[in-house]
Amino acid sequence: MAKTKTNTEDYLQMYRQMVRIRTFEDNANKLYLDAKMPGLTHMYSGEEAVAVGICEALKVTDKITSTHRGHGHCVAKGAAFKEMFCELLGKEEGYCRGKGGSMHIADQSNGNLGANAIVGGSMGIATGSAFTAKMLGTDDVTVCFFGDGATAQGLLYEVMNMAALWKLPVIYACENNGYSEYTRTEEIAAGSITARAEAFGIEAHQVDGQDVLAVNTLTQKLVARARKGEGPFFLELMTYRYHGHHVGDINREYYRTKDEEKDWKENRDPIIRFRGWLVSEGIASEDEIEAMNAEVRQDAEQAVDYALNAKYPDVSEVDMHVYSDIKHALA
Amino acid sequence: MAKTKTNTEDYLQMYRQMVRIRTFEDNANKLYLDAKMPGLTHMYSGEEAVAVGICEALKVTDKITSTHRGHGHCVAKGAAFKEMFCELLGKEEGYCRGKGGSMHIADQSNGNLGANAIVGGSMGIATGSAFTAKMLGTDDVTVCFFGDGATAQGLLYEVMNMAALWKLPVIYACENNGYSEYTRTEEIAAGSITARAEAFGIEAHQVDGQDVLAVNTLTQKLVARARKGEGPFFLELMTYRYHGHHVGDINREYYRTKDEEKDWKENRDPIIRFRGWLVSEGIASEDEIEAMNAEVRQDAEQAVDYALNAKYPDVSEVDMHVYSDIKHALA
Amino acid sequence: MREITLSQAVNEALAEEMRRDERVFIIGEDVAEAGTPFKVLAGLVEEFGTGRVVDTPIAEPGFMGIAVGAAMTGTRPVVDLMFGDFIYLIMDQLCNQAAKTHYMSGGKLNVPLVLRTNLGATRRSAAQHSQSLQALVAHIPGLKVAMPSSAYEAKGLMKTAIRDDNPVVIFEDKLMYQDKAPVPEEEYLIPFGEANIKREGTDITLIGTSSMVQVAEKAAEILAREGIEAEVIDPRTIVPLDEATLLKSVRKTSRAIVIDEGHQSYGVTAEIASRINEKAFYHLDAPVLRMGAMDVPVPFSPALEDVTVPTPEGVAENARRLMSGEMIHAA
Amino acid sequence: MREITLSQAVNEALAEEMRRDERVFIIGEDVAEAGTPFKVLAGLVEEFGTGRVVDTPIAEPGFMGIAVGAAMTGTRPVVDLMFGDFIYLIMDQLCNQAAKTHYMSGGKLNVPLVLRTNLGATRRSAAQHSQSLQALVAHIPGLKVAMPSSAYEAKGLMKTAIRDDNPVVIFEDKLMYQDKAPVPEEEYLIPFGEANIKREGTDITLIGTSSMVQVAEKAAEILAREGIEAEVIDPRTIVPLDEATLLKSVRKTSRAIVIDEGHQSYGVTAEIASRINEKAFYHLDAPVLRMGAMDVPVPFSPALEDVTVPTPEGVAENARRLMSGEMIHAA
Ligand SMILES: Cc1ncc(C[n+]2csc(CCOP(=O)(O)OP(=O)(O)O)c2C)c(N)n1
Ligand SMILES: Cc1ncc(C[n+]2csc(CCOP(=O)(O)OP(=O)(O)O)c2C)c(N)n1
Ligand SMILES: [Mg+2]
Ligand SMILES: [Mg+2]
Repeated sequence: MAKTKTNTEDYLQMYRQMVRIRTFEDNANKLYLDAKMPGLTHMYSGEEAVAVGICEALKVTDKITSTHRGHGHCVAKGAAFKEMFCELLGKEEGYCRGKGGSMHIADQSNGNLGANAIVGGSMGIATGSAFTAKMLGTDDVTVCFFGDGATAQGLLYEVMNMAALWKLPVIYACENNGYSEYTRTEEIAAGSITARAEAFGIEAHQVDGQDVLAVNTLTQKLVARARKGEGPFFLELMTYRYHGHHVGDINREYYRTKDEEKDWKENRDPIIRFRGWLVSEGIASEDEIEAMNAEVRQDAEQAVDYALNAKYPDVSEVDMHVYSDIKHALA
Repeated sequence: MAKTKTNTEDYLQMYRQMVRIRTFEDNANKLYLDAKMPGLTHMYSGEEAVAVGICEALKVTDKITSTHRGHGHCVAKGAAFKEMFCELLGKEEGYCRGKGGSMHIADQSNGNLGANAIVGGSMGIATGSAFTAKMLGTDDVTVCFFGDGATAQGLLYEVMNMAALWKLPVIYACENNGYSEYTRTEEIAAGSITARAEAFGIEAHQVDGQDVLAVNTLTQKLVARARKGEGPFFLELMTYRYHGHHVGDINREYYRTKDEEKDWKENRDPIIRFRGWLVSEGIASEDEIEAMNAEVRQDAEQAVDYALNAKYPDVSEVDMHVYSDIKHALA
Repeated sequence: MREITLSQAVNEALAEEMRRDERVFIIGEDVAEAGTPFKVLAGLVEEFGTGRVVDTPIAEPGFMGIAVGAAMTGTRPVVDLMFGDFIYLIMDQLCNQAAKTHYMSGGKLNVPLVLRTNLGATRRSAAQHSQSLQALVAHIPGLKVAMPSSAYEAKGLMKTAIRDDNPVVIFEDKLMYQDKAPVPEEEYLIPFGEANIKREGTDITLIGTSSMVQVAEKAAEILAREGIEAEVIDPRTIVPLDEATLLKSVRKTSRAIVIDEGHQSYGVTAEIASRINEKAFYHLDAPVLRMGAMDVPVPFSPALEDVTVPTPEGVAENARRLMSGEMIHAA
Repeated sequence: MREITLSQAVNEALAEEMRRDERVFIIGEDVAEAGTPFKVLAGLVEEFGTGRVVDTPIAEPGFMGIAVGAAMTGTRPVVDLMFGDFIYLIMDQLCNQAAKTHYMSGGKLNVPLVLRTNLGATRRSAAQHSQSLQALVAHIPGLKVAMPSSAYEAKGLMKTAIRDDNPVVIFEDKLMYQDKAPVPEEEYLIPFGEANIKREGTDITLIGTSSMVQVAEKAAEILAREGIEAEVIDPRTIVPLDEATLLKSVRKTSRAIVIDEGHQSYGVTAEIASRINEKAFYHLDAPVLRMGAMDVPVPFSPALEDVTVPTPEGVAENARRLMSGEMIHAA
């Protein structure tokens, strides 16, 4: 694994954030299985190194846009468990007062412009956020997360063209987890994903999305260059989702084998790999790591408890926030 | 100019078709200037070698989709002047009974699925036509004409992806005339147009769109391969439009110089070049060519006269053809 | 009579029509092996193969465009749009292309295409996966719009749609896929433009579409217990609309409520109410009431979502008011 | 008072707001040097530069998405959509993203964006360049919709729109760009949701939107000569809709005709008529009549196109019928 100049605290922060994502998802999945969560949700487990490697290269004022599989991005960009679980359960204290839910969770305090239930739906938004940075002269960079499946949406090519023409500080981060829903990437993506970006004059890189340091090191470089006006950039991050497409997708053998899942989980898990590296490099001891894990676990359990007992928004909120200047749209 | 094995008759047919397009456009422009034509229209003059070079490589049952600048494609695919001028003037005997007009002219008898007033709007249609050929096992090939400006539409990348995955017999023919409306191509197209197709695994060629033989020779090869299931293909045809974006675009100097226009017209005109070649190769004499020109001119004038005097559709037609099975939609 | 689910009914309709007519094929995301997330198409790929049950990349505008072109050239696509909310993505291909081609070509080109999609909230799927967007397409001349209210209608209307030579949009209620209803073994078709009187009554007419037919029927049951005899009518297609049956009923009952799950403002209920007001005005004892979904984006939180859609109790309450002569809203 | 054209009025509104607020910018096709095909923006790029008058490639979904993201992050885009017919292309970004972001985020994110586009037929521009699609966006909660009827409204509503923190869609009548009207030199804004009584009258209320206000006024003149005093009302915004003013008028006149240039079925007239029917039912002496554009794609042929839109004579004729007590359509 590539060694970098980041210091111990940064390494531990990356580890903690990956564990926080995994733990968040385990709890969310349990809430679903226990029929305590409304609707469905998409688990990020297995892909933690992507969100963390990238978001740890960003400032709070940098922006991200996220996807239907958005919990990982949200945590990685700095969100708190309590407001997240409240949102997943439709409670008033959620980031979006329960109005958005898992597929629309946003955390503007940390620059997360929101998950999106339209595949590819946030590609324009991310590019527009970069447009703002350029127009207002801030040096913020925006990262646009999307999946391999989303590369089929024409919107991507429209906005990459403009981002390239206008040199916008945006990084397109394609999380290639091998599948879109129940279909293998090869069946829905002709040619080469990175070549598509390059054809628009955009520098593109393919990177091991299970290696948090590799992701982080590369992203740091690109972010620095984007801040200087050398963007846009494109990243294809090779990764894997451990769960089904959504929590209800249990029988997966008709589209992928148990062996394949096992191989990724056992041999390429981003947390296990990074943990091993931290220990072998003497950055943390097994005990310290276990303590961190336990702390995160407890944090999550408390947040879940809190959220389960938190109150729903008052029904009078139903016609609030339709328009920013009209308190109740239907009054 | 590349020499080919096509015989004399084919050469003369190509020449005649180019002259027919130019003559059609000169008459259409005059109708506009004389305020005899409803609405606006977009002239194809200057780009004749593209439509003719390609369409002469097609069978009647092969399909094309066309654009807002569609008269050239329509003539090249075999349409008659009379029905075309009637359509441009909104007359009952027009190809579309006057309901479509210049921007929607279609001639299904010759496989022209229609002009389209939505830039890029026919990319899906062309690809779908190729889908039909594959599904029904005909060996028809479809050519999708569109401009350089249309390459900014995401739809192109969506359908190229599917065409590549499914090996559809479609040829994407990008008529790069250097401008979209009042904007130079460099300002709206990042990277390389052919590389964009190649990134989807599609074989792409750039070709001199003012050289009818070069266009025809290459297209013949690609059409033959597409019939055998080796498609799709992509062509970028470098060409130029002599008139403004539409007939009303008279003062063009704020976006392109008169010198530039002069250079293309005098030094790269596809008709002049091909005529010179025909004469120098002894395929036709100057007299024969003049006779051909005169014949076409007469044909056009007669068609214009006819169309000017032809009748408008009866007003009762207004709610016909909304649905194929309901004679009058509002009855 | 045997009972089958709405999901099975759609599946049967498709299978029967695909057996009858080789030109019929299905195209959409995860329609083949996965049989769509709602599993409606399960088994079809086994019978008809991947050549006729075609999995696409996540490119709605693209595959919709391909379907339009395929339909224009001799096949009969059934487009599967996973969620009704994605209709926004294909509006150009649906409304500028498919809907207008027959008219613009003066009746020469046909687009025999079925777009199957869905509607319905209260699934905790939030604002981008819960919309009921039938009003948008009903507004566009050239499209027909069917809204099946049970397995029986789902099968009969689908078969009719597939045989129709015009573009037809069918909205299935995604909450009804597992609902069973009696469906004959023998083949049957349900003609477009023929409303179904679900329940006869003399006091008030309840007109419901799709999901709202059940709501109207339940309201009628509540009202019957109170001695109010409601007539419940299901228009089955909103384009064409069976005005005659609606007017006949309202002339008898003198009162009407129109119920639809789309947003109320500028929605389906406005059109139906307006037609009744215009054409049965002198028979009305009270204003025609409209009940649509609340004019707010669909909220995720169950506490809020449930109040956004019409309920049997709400319909019954409004019916009582109309019956009691209470002059609602009238000054 | 000085008179300026609608085109100049829009231009002034934009220039004033861009001077007032640095965050305001214009984005669209050929908006800079070309100043749009209708020349409405002429001169703005000279004053504000290409950084704030931004020419885009032909990628409507893309630049609309960019505008949404830009608006979410601190700028105030005015999106220029060349023809209202292209709204189909941006529906996802407009209706799934812009319209819902404020609500889905629980009020935390704003999208202060103006979409300027146009409507109107009889320009011989055929089916894809002549539509009046206001009904589609008026149906979507979260959007405001303004329909200026003269230069005065065009300026005042545009300025209000730019200062609004919500997404606003403005439809200009493309046939009115050269029409002059008195417009004060001093700054003024027109608040949303306030209808304008263009002409007072006692016998019948004519409610017209945009282009149809003039039609209503002309009808009122015809009627006045016959002793019928029509009140003409321009709602100015259809979302929010100034119900109070409309109802007050109808309670006085007891009769109303609603006129809009969108297709009649499932269109704007249905909503306005329904609200009047619901809320002023007991004051009505006759059914509220609706006059929209004919439910057919807009035909190219002048012989057909002119009969598809409401005319002053048609409105006057319907008014006479209502006045004479003729029981239109009533059995
Ligand atoms: C426009 C649109 N089309 C289809 C869907 C349904 N859908 C949700 S997620 C998904 C697969 C996305 O695949 P990918 O982009 O690879 O992301 P992943 O789920 O693998 O993270 C699909 C088809 C959607 N939400 N939006
Ligand atoms: C979707 C859409 N956007 C914009 C327009 C307006 N428009 C018509 S032609 C044109 C330029 C097209 O350029 P290009 O594709 O290069 O074709 P050319 O006119 O050069 O032949 C534009 C912007 C349109 N008709 N459709
Ligand atoms: Mg994926
Ligand atoms: Mg061009």
